[in-house]
Amino acid sequence: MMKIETLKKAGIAGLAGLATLAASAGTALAAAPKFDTGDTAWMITSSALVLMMTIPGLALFYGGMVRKKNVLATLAQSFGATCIITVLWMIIGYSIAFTTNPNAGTNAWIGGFGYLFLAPMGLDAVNSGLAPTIPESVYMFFQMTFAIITPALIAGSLADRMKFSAFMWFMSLWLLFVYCPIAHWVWGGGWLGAMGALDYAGGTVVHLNAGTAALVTCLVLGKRIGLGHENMSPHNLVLSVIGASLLWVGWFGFNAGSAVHADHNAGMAAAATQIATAAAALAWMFAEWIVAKKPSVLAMISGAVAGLVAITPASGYVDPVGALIIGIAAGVACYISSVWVKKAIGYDDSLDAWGVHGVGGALGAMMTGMFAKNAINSGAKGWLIDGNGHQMLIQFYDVAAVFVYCGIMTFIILKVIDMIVGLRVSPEVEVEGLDINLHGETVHD
Amino acid sequence: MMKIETLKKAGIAGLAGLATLAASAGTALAAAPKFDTGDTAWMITSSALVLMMTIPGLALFYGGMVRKKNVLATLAQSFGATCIITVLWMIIGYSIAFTTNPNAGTNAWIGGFGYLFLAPMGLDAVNSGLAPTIPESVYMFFQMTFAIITPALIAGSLADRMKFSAFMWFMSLWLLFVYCPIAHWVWGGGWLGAMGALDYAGGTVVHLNAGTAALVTCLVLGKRIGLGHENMSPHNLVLSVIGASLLWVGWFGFNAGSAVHADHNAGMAAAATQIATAAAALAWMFAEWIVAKKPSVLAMISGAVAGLVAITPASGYVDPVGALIIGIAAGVACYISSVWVKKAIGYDDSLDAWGVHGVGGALGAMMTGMFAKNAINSGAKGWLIDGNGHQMLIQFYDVAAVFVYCGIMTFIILKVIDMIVGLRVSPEVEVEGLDINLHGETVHD
Amino acid sequence: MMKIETLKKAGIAGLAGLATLAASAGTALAAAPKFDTGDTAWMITSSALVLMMTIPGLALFYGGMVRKKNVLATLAQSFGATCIITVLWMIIGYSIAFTTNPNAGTNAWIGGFGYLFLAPMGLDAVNSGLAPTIPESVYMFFQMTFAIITPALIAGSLADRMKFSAFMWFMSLWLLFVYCPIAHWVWGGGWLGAMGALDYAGGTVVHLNAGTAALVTCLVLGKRIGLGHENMSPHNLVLSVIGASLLWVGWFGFNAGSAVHADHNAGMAAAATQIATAAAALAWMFAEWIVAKKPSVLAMISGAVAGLVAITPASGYVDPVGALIIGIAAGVACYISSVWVKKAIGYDDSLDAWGVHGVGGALGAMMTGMFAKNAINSGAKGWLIDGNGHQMLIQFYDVAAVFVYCGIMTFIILKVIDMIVGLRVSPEVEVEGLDINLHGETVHD
Amino acid sequence: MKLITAIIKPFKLDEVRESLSALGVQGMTVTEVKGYGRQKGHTEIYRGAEYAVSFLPKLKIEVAVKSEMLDAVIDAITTKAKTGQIGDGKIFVTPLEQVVRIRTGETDGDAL
Amino acid sequence: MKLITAIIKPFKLDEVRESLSALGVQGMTVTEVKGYGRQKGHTEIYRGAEYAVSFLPKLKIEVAVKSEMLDAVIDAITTKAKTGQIGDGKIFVTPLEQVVRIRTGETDGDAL
Amino acid sequence: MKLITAIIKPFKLDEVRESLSALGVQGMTVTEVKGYGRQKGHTEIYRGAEYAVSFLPKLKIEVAVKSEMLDAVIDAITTKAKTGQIGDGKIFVTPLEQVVRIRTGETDGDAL
Ligand SMILES: Nc1ncnc2c1ncn2[C@@H]1O[C@H](COP(=O)(O)OP(=O)(O)O)[C@@H](O)[C@H]1O
Ligand SMILES: Nc1ncnc2c1ncn2[C@@H]1O[C@H](COP(=O)(O)OP(=O)(O)O)[C@@H](O)[C@H]1O
Ligand SMILES: Nc1ncnc2c1ncn2[C@@H]1O[C@H](COP(=O)(O)OP(=O)(O)O)[C@@H](O)[C@H]1O
Repeated sequence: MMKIETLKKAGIAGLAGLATLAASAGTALAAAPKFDTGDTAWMITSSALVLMMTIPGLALFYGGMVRKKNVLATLAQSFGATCIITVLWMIIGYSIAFTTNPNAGTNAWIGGFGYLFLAPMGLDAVNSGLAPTIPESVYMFFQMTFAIITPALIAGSLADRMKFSAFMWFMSLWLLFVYCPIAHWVWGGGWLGAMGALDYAGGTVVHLNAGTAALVTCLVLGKRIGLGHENMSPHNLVLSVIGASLLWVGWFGFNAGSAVHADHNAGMAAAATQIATAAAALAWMFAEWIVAKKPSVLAMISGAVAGLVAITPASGYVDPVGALIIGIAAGVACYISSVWVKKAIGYDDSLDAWGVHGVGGALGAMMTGMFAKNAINSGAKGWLIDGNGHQMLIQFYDVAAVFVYCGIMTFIILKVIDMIVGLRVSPEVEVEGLDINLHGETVHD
Repeated sequence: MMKIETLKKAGIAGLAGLATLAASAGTALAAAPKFDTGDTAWMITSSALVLMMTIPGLALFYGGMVRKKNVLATLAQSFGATCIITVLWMIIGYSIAFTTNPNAGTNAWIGGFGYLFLAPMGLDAVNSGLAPTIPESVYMFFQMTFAIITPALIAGSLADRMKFSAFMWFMSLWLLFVYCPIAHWVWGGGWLGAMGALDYAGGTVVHLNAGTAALVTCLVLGKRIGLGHENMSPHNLVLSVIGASLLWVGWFGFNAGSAVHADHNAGMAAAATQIATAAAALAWMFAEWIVAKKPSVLAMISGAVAGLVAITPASGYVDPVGALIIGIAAGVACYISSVWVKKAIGYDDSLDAWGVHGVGGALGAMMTGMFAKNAINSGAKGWLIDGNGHQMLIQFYDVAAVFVYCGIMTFIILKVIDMIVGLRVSPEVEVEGLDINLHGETVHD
Repeated sequence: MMKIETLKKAGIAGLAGLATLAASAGTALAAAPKFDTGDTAWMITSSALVLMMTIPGLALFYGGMVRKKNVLATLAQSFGATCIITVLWMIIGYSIAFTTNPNAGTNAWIGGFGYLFLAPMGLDAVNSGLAPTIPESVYMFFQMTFAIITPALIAGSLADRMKFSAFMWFMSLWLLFVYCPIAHWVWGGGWLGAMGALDYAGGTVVHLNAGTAALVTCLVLGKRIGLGHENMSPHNLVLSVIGASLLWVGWFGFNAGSAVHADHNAGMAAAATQIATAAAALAWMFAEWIVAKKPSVLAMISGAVAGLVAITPASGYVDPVGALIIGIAAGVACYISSVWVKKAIGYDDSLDAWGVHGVGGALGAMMTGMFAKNAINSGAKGWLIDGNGHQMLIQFYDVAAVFVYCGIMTFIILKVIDMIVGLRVSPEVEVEGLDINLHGETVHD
Repeated sequence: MKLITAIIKPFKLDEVRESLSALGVQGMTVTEVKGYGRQKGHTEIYRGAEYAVSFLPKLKIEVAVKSEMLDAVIDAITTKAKTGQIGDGKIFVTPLEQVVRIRTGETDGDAL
Repeated sequence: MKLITAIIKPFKLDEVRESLSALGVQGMTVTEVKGYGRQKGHTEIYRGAEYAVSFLPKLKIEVAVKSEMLDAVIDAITTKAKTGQIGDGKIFVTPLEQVVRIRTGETDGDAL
Repeated sequence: MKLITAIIKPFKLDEVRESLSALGVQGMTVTEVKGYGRQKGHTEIYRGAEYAVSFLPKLKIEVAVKSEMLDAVIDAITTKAKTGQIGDGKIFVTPLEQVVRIRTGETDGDAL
């Protein structure tokens, strides 16, 4: 996000920056702020792209990987999360995550409560700190799409066995008690951002966060019945390939959109994203080709997603070569975590939400500290290129804070839901399939 | 659309408005108008998004709901409609819908004939009344995508039983004799717009219009063979979920694009669209969960579409809270019409084109009158917030005019086609499936 | 591309042009070039759209047409090509295709080597000759998406029988030795562009080029086992319709994006693209309806792609009527080549990559010469409207040069790969299916 | 006991099932099959070329019955599955030596 | 020789197959079928209306065995496929007059 | 009459069908099945782990014939379906007591 950047800029530079923006967007003195049409066009487009990542992108990526009897239930999770989170974000989420709390001390931890139901958000409203050149309606919507996909990603580890009612509760509580605070800490004016943590588009806020929650969830839920002897390979990778492709395409709204301007930062972020993703897909594919003797389609698309995840925090800070290295590292690391570590430890992270998003997000956050380049983003100074080793420590704090807070809160939330509605479906339902039992529908063929 | 707005503005304000636009788009005096690159970028993007709503969006939404033997024929309807309408729009549609008829009296009813084959549309042409800051080529294309999806929506009620040849005739005649006139009445400078009807993106012009035609069509065609005892539940909801998701994503081009600028109106329309859609999806889902004891995937996606439909006329006029209320109302109303009313009355609106688009469009048009807010759109004054009760009457005229004109014309068109080529396939063909019989193709598995 | 245009403009006009652009983008004197946010927004969007054409667009278009046992392998080809080409483009492709070679003579044939690993591409870098108003990072990415889809198109003729390892080698070598040079010749400052060849978005560079390679490849590979007596009709046209639709939608990034500005040229290109595509789809559909008595879905989508291909070189140069004529011609010509000529000559162009892209690309290039209109694009003078018959000769040289060079190089590359890794899978593997044998995966049902 | 195997046109299934239930037949097993016979298949179009699909979708119904019910069941199937058009299908009767109900281990008559 | 045809619940396949291999049965043929019987089917929801799906997914296992193995095999299937709930399925035994192994032309006992 | 049931490799269907038609066999019923036997199955890769798929796709052909045609048909199938590799499949012959053509009610010989 722009934030860090602006934060770090010396006052004058900062003003200058805003001035230029204002200038290029018309007179800044008009009663109503004059927005930049190019930035606005790009940010509405980005919001639509990020929404597309969840529905149908993520829905298909996950839906193709489960067994056929659970495909509709898996789609229902992404779609249902999209709906419930949209409404909660409008009611309170945006307010506590992206508005400033009147009490400066409190603001380090949580935003204000003045934006409930977006009541104050008029036609000309602008979030001057975070998105000075576009209407706040657009920025609120853009951030909403991030708030939607983050919890939805968790579904990868609980696939095939969670109640739909419990899932909807989980999405709601997790959004309010985990995502909103953390988003505020890093992007909304909270303590991690102030500390200088670099997270361009959500390596820790989105991916490590969702990945950690996924890990906790699969541990709490336990393994799927039949794991090990039953064939649980993806029932239809065609769906997963469509999903991965739409995630890739939509991710430009995610990373380049995080520039909050249609400018050179957005362009560089887009280039870095493309390069890292392709490199990671090849890395995972070749790793499997060498080990398992065949380059599976699942390896390619999993690698691509791993690359997208790892470049997310770095996208606006690194140059093409940095992106290439991060991509290769992500492909190999996530391959190892999803294939070897999981088997070794033996938790049932069904679709590797932790293996890809958790590991990839943490790796990306640390490598952002390594490869961030001041020449690419004046708001950042990295270790290897700019010699700012201290950034590594900040990045580590960021990773640790998200991992610990998310882990504990997720555990508590799940236990509460388990007591009230119960988390897991009955064995009969699990064996027979969620589609017909939870939703009364099946895919005919 | 901007139109109403500009119409209503007092001369000065109006000029001022245009001035600002011109300003932000460079000198207005240059021989060739200088277009705003941000607005142009957004409107080309919007056009592509709206095209995506029909192919593959609507094609899949409908295709997944029919029985497997008819899935290709259903896709062929959306795809064929897209092609034939594109050509007819270029030949005459745009001219009679969106250009001004030299005779002011006639212009209240139909546009001019000077734009046949778009002959006068040069590189620098601009439709100064409706889209002052973008090339007319873009505006013509944007409106074309609306002209494509509206007739295509009708296919929902005639699924599984209409001849392809008859369908192509139907699309063509309906476009020219129903859609083009009505689009001109409301948006192109005709009498409904002049009267002050508020229809931001097509609650009456698009959805009520298509829904009414759908109702008439299923009544004329009669029920599908086997309705009632044969299982006609969707053969593959995975396709329908992809379709609904792409409709949702594309709809930002539809509603926010109707601002014809990348500005605060577009932003507010996008926010309202997202909120109403999610609210409606939840409303329908919970309604069914309560009644049928299970939250079906079909309920979620049908509700989402109902919300998109109902917010369409209101999107640029209401605030987030208004959008939330409209969404909830739409979800419940369309659930009742599609599930209970249909069963009670007993017409075979196969995929609920009337139940969702007709009912949702009419409801949205009326609720636009209720919740329109002058602070959100200077071109509108609604009942509840601005105390302009008279608007409700105007909205009602709009709804009634579209319902009556469309109903009668659709009936006549269908009867003519029935005489010439025949509307319905033979019982053998219907029982055995349209794919193999009409198109000589099947989905292998 | 803009290139020709700028080339041809007299110096002053050129400067004026740039001046205006600069102006509309803020002060041109600033140390760092001030980019146009609207143009930048549109070009990032266009790049994402073109990427979407390949994954999932092309992947599904092809994947639905093969037999079910090969669907995953077909998707793997598009996805794998995307990854390997992205990395190669970053390492060397962009440098040799779109940067200027210090040696003017050499530059006619190949670009420079100064951009390896995009090292010199800083935050504010700009390719002033080809994309003056956007960051070079964006232009590099936009061109990358073209470099990805072109080789990927070839997969249509080698479907069902090529080794994956050989395929990845083929994509890599073909990109470097065929695509990059030809792209430089026409767009990058090479001899064909200098000669005045008109190829707005890639009729010869992309489609004739890929089509020619496809023809050579299927001749070298030989026919599929069982061709003629075994049913090789598409296993799932639903996938192909999704693919064709996304190709259509994405193609606006391809053609309108080739304006490299969000301006009237982009708008006119978008309009022309839409019109030609629909006309071609109808032409092919009616041709088949007349001959085979049924309008198949495959006919509609193949025709649409044929229209998209043929309008590609013409899109920025012709008016709507020209587009309509080109579309009709393309639909009929590609129908004849794919259905009759192929059968007559008897090569096994599995999915008609030559029949559609080769024939359509060449036809489009020649018809661009016929219908190019100076009033639409100041950089072009065509035969029929502007009376510049000489353009036809230039277009012919362009077609001939690409056909001959690509044909010979492709043949050599294939022979080399055949010697080293072997091109074709064993008969057992081909009969049993590529999915399980090459990738160890199948679609369960 | 006898095992009756009938090949019928798919859309006739419901009628047949109902008439068998009426006879007191408590169960049956249905399989999707492809049939080849006198009935001409369809022609698929592909790139303008026609391809004859000689196998048509049919349903195979297997019903195990006590010998005394044989004729009644054959009769019910024939009347319900008949359309009079070519392709209505066949009924095959094979001897059934033993039947076991897995759940209870009951055999023969009791297992049906 | 006998042809044993068993209708079982799908998720029981692996267990049954293993126990048959244990008995030395070298092969079997499995078909996805839909079963109708005492076990109640599911209800699909469609537009809020419930639709009863009376046919349930089952697997049909066909095993050709030498007569002397008959009881052992029936026994193995019954024990492995049993859940005790309605719908466990049936076993049918029909006489088998001849068997040929296509690859070798071997017949009867040697062909199994 | 006899009911001949052959399990063959899928891509052999056309050849077999043609040779049977040549013999004057007027119809047959084909089912997609999964076969388990000596032929080793494939291994699917999933997250780098290999999973053995022991069931292979086969086709089951059922042909009802007059007893006198039995040998000719068995012969035709064996020759056409043979590749010599493990997994070519089997032919099973069971007695057929009765045949009815649904369309006409014809029985036995006339029904074939
Ligand atoms: N000799 C046979 N053996 C097995 N199945 C057969 C045989 N003859 C026909 N059938 C099955 O019966 C179906 C209908 O037979 P067909 O000859 O098409 O019409 P009809 O039943 O009216 O004679 C075929 O599709 C096939 O499935
Ligand atoms: N008479 C029959 N003929 C053929 N198959 C039968 C018959 N009765 C039952 N089946 C098969 O056995 C399955 C289980 O039978 P069902 O009556 O549901 O439970 P149970 O096996 O416990 O009696 C059915 O789904 C059906 O496939
Ligand atoms: N005892 C059996 N009962 C039923 N089907 C069998 C039996 N043995 C083999 N089959 C079927 O025959 C197919 C081929 O058998 P297999 O042992 O693999 O090779 P081969 O036919 O060369 O001996 C198997 O896939 C299975 O479908």
